[in-house]
Amino acid sequence: MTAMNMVQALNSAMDVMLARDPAVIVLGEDVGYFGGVFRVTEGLQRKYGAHRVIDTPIAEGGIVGAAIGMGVNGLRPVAEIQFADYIYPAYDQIVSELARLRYRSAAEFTAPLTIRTPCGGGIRGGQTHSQSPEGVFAHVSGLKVVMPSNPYDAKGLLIAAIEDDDPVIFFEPKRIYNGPFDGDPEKPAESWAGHPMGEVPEGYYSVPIGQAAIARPGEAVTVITYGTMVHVCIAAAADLGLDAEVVDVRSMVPLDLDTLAASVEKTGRCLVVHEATRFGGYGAELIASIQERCFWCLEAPIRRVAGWDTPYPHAFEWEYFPGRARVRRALQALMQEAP
Amino acid sequence: MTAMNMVQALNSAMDVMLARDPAVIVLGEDVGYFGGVFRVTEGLQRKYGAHRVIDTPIAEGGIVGAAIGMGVNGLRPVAEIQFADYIYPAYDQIVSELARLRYRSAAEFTAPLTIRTPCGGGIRGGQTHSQSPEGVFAHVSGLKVVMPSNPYDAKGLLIAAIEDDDPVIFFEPKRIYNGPFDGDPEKPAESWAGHPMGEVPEGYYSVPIGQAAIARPGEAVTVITYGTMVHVCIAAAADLGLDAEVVDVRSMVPLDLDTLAASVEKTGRCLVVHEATRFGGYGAELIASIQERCFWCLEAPIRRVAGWDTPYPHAFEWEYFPGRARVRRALQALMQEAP
Amino acid sequence: MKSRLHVPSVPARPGEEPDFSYVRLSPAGAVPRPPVDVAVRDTVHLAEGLVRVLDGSHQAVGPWDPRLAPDVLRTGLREMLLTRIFDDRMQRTQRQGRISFYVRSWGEEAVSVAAAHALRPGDMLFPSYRNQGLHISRGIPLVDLMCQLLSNTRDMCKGRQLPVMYQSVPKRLFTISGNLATQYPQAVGWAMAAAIKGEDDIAAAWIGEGSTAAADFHHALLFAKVYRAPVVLNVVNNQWAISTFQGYAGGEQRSFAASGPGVGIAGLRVDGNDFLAVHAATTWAAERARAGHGATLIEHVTYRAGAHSTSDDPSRYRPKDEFPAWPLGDPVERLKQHLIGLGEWSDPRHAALSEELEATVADAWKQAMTYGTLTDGPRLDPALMFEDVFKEMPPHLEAQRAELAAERAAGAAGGPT
Amino acid sequence: MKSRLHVPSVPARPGEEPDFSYVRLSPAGAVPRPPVDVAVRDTVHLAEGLVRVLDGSHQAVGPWDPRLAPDVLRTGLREMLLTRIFDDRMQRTQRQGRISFYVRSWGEEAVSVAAAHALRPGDMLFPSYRNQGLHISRGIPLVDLMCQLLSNTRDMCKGRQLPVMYQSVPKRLFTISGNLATQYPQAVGWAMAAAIKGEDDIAAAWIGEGSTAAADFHHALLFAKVYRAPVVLNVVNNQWAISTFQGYAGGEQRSFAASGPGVGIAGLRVDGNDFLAVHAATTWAAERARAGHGATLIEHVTYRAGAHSTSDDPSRYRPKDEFPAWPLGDPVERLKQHLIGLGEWSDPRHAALSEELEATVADAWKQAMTYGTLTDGPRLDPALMFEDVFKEMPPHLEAQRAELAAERAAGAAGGPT
Ligand SMILES: Cc1ncc(C[n+]2csc(CCOP(=O)(O)OP(=O)(O)O)c2C)c(N)n1
Ligand SMILES: Cc1ncc(C[n+]2csc(CCOP(=O)(O)OP(=O)(O)O)c2C)c(N)n1
Ligand SMILES: [Mg+2]
Ligand SMILES: [Mg+2]
Repeated sequence: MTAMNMVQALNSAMDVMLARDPAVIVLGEDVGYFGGVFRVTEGLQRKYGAHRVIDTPIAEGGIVGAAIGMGVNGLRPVAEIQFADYIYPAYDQIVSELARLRYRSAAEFTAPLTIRTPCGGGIRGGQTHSQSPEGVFAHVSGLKVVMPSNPYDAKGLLIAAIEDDDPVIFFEPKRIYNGPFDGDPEKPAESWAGHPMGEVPEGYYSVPIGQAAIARPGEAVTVITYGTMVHVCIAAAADLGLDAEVVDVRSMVPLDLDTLAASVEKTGRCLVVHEATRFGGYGAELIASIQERCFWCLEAPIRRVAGWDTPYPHAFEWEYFPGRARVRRALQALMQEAP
Repeated sequence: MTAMNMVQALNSAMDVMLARDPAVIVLGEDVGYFGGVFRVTEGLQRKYGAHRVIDTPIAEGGIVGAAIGMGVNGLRPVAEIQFADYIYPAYDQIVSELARLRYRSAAEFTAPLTIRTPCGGGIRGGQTHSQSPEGVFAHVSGLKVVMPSNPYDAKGLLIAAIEDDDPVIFFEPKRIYNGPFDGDPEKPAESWAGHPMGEVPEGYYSVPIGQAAIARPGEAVTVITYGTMVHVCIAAAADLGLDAEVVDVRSMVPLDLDTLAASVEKTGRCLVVHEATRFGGYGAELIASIQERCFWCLEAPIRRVAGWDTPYPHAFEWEYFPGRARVRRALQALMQEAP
Repeated sequence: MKSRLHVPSVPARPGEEPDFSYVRLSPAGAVPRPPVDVAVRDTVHLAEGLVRVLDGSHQAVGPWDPRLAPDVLRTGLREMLLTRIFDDRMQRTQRQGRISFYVRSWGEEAVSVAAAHALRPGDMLFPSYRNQGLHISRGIPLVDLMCQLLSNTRDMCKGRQLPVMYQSVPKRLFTISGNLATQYPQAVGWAMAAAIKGEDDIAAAWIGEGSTAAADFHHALLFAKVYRAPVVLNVVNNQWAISTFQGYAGGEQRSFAASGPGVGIAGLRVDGNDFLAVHAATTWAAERARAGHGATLIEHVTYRAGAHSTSDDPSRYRPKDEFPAWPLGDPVERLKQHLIGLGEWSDPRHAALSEELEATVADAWKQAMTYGTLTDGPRLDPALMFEDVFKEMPPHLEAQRAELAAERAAGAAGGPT
Repeated sequence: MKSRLHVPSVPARPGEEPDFSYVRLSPAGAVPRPPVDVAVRDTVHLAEGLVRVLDGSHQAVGPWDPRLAPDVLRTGLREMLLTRIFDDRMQRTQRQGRISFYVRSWGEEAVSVAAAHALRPGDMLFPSYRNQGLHISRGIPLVDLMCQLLSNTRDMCKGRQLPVMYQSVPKRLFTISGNLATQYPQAVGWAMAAAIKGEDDIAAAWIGEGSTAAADFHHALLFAKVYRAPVVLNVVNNQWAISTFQGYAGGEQRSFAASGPGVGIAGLRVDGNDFLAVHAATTWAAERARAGHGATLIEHVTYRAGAHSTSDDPSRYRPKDEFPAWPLGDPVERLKQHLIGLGEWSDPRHAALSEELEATVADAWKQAMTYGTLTDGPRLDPALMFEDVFKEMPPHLEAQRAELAAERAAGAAGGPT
């Protein structure tokens, strides 16, 4: 076990898999010689060569299109999209091809791709470096969608994604690359060292896709969230001294509804929290599924805290970001709610 | 008033607007000389010239990209995407540019585009001619999203969309282009003639975007739906002799939550129905919003009937399609539901 | 206010005389054949010229003559003819309502069949929906193709795809997509993988000239250029994309092959109705790719003799009977006459062959029908609908499968589900 | 198992000697200047050559010499220098933490400033983030640019955009996008609209060579070709895209301008550090467009002298101090020497100008700061965040705006919201 931040953990996952499986390759913009704009692929090209860690043209659609072909020809490509905000040029290849290849071909052709992409705000990145587009992938049948909230899960889930024979969209909440973030931008940056989930085995292990995690057990209310917001929600509950159960979705598709429902059935109250814009977001599915399943246990409507329904506004980042105070207010309101 | 089917009504809307406003132009694949693969633009090029009704290359991203530039330069383009299944190559231009142009430029640059596209299944079109991707647009801040369920609304909403200074994604449920469809593929095709909403004024009128319609008033249960499914739901309720209120969403963004909530507050029960795949679909937002607003009035969980979470399977169309029997079963279950 | 927007001209519309004067031709044998390691910029004129082997009297001339043995030519003729007969039969079948949709390759048979012969069995093919000749040449049984068209119990796609979207893993024919051009960068990626693994197989892909407008065309050419991928990229310029003339895809006073040198890969413009020219060009491009000199963009100049698909009626947008006026003729007829000129074929043998192939197709059809049609059983189990979305079925799909099963069990009594 | 995947070579990495031998040069004056209605295919050699006017001794030679009046040259020099000084100052400001992000155009000033002078005020410009010279030449007040960088109360984008994403409706400078290349087809569409309306204004767009890989580049060229759109399409080949060498964008043994003729529009490859050459090429392309002969793709060969942005450290991927070895020199220095050679300028005048411009920039900065910074007030009202998503605010956004207001009212007491 070593202390790793999320960047190191992700790097280690690719390192382990490049070493274990000659079919694994890495490709993307600036990922090779330079090691990626967030340094996630640092050192990999030096170690595995320019034919396995490949710098690409700035063509996200081309990257995914070519990677699908590589996958069909027996490789296991790990493609990086430099920012999730730039994944849309690849949307057609992902939705029309990658997601449906196995299905349309009756499982005769498949492409086991992992598409890694940093997402989320809180880094002063403005509207084109802050988006959380998981919702527009989670709706597409045939894609697995994952977002870790800590280094241990990041490495374990990335290894699982690379080994998975289905395509996985792997979102990396970049705000917590270097340390957990409790929602207070004024506080000095924390590091992963010392955090229990910052202890990461150096070798191979995996965290199964399709399982949620209880990030903080509790009895009073269920908070369902993922990525950066896991930490913000834990902090908000602590602020209130509230015995909240914070559930880290981790795997958006397939969704571990059993774990979520069990928690809500226990607490009777539920708050859904994500950075992505609220309207039509992934949180809506969480709410829809849970109210369908747990309706008779609910003591109050399920509430949402999410990004406002606007593009990500550079100058108003901390009024936009669903921070600790907003989660606190929502939790307080939810706890008081009664007919 | 004339009897028009939906194709004629849409054609008439463009005809009216091309005549009224020299800034209006129409562009898309096969829309010009040929009049569109569904004949929706028939005759318009002959009438308004090849510089206003423009055949384009097969590049959906290019069509939208160029249309945005035209919009910035004072035109009001109406772009056709031949099938909604082929809109994804334009997703980046729509999401990253069209939806955010007004916002990022502090309203100094805008592009009043209407993007028309036939959607939905039931025509033996297989996975690439049957999709309902409204959910991945409704989640994007800055887009209006509309789907009519009859010729009258189709023309009125299309005129409103063309006049709207915001971008509108205009989905056309092609299964009901020529007549309403009650979900029974074995029945002889019906025509719009005789249907009250098949009576369409020949001249200018508009149906405001942002308002739902009560397609069938009732007291027992609220069915919220749109497009083709409006007719299927009405038929299913009739089958059961159930006094359902069928609400036609019409405008997915902005959503007329007041009308929806008023109905659910009245009936206490709610079924959400759409053709699109269920997981993470637009129906999830409907459910999330309504349970947030109407929780204390609900006598049962809100249920969904939707497309299965698979790509659209050619050979199993009628097992896939959320038909009348499926809606009936869901309504029956919902009416019986009690703690 | 007068528009100065240029809109590409269309040579002839319904009621007008066919006019193919826009097609830039060069005589058979006129274009030189450089070595396969020629510099890209020295292919600019090849991309503008027209590689042709068969001359006006159906003789093979010039440096591109592939000098194929008569047996090979006869096999090619047989497969082109079989493709055509198969196409005709399936078209009629659709008209009779037995299948929901069909796309013919009438007039474009050489593009597929000659290429299939010029490539190796290990080479991976990424066809469009108008390349049935590839499937036929690679020996996919007609019954298998028909079962796909019928979405029946032996449908290779398990009912998931529209008719014509064939595939074969053993014969290395990639699953066809209903989305245009998407397979193009995939072919390049496949070829890159072959290079990464140090394998000798190359990839080849086909799209229509209309589809070259798609972003994926650009991505494919670029990636092929940057990584010198071993791939043959074919553009089938059959002049039309549904109702849209090739000028709207950028073909006005320009060849599609020119995009090759424009991006930095070799370009060849080829008489697509000349079996020998297509064979020779493909062979050249495949050798170039296999030797590590990178990709070639081949434009096959041909003509879509029929409708776009069974949903289309071309008399709405182009003159009837353009095909007889098409300056590059009919690929089947031209190869037949060439063989006759060589003394290797005859009209009676041709007639006998046609008859034999008609019978073959008819027999196959009878057999295919026994495995079911969309309307008459036996049918595939609808529960198959939920499989292969993922390798293992996640809980929400299991639940949906159960729901459908319950619905169907109950529905036995009631109306349609 | 040995990889045969070709990967483009990079001439020099950190610790190695700069090596620009890959840059294909031609002497000033060597490339002919055809009439603006030249056929596209006759621009193939222009797309491969290098249009240059200033020779080794800074004299203007050859057919492309635009013969500009000394006043115009002095204005150009002034604006290039102002751009550079502005850039330097903003870069330092970012280092001091006053602005969050900055992008310099160091070494590429001629590409923007010369083009701005060759176009008319009514022409619509679609810049990338590295074209501040366009804004400066079009006379956007420095204070306005700085207020945008500061996201302060006078930010033209109302705080919605990252620094550098300027815009101006009156000066016809399109809002810059953080998404690469998206503005390229928009510029073409803008130009198509001008043609549809019968107006004489043309459009011009800029992107980096790295961004030519994007689908939108292809769409733009294609639409420009098909409709003969009056647009000038500029590719700024500054050799690098963040850490990625231009070979990875397809620049290996190939010019980016070649994509023009490849698709069917004119192509020009130009010395981007030669003010006169950029001016002449832009003038030629603008005349061609305005006369209805369609678009031109101009590749400006230049060098990104600085880091990609303030988030980047180029010493990780290329040799330090490559710029002095760059064969096309420094655009400011070259124009300065040219003017001195003409007897129209001098070192002392240049020094005085520098000083004046430094003062101008410093004054503007002081003024801009009075309108607030991201950290110090005054600030824009956060409620602005909810405006302009739509023209009229729909109910769900009104509700969210109210929620934020309540939160902020309550939060006055508590911690961060
Ligand atoms: C992305 C996409 N856009 C539009 C279509 C609809 N469509 C199907 S075939 C076709 C024409 C294709 O023409 P071309 O590429 O020339 O091929 P051809 O049919 O002539 O063989 C169109 C527009 C599609 N299938 N995919
Ligand atoms: C679609 C998209 N992909 C990736 C990025 C991230 N990115 C920003 S600038 C840049 C490099 C652009 O290089 P180039 O086009 O050569 O322009 P230059 O910076 O050299 O002026 C990249 C990859 C982006 N902004 N948009
Ligand atoms: Mg075609
Ligand atoms: Mg660059």
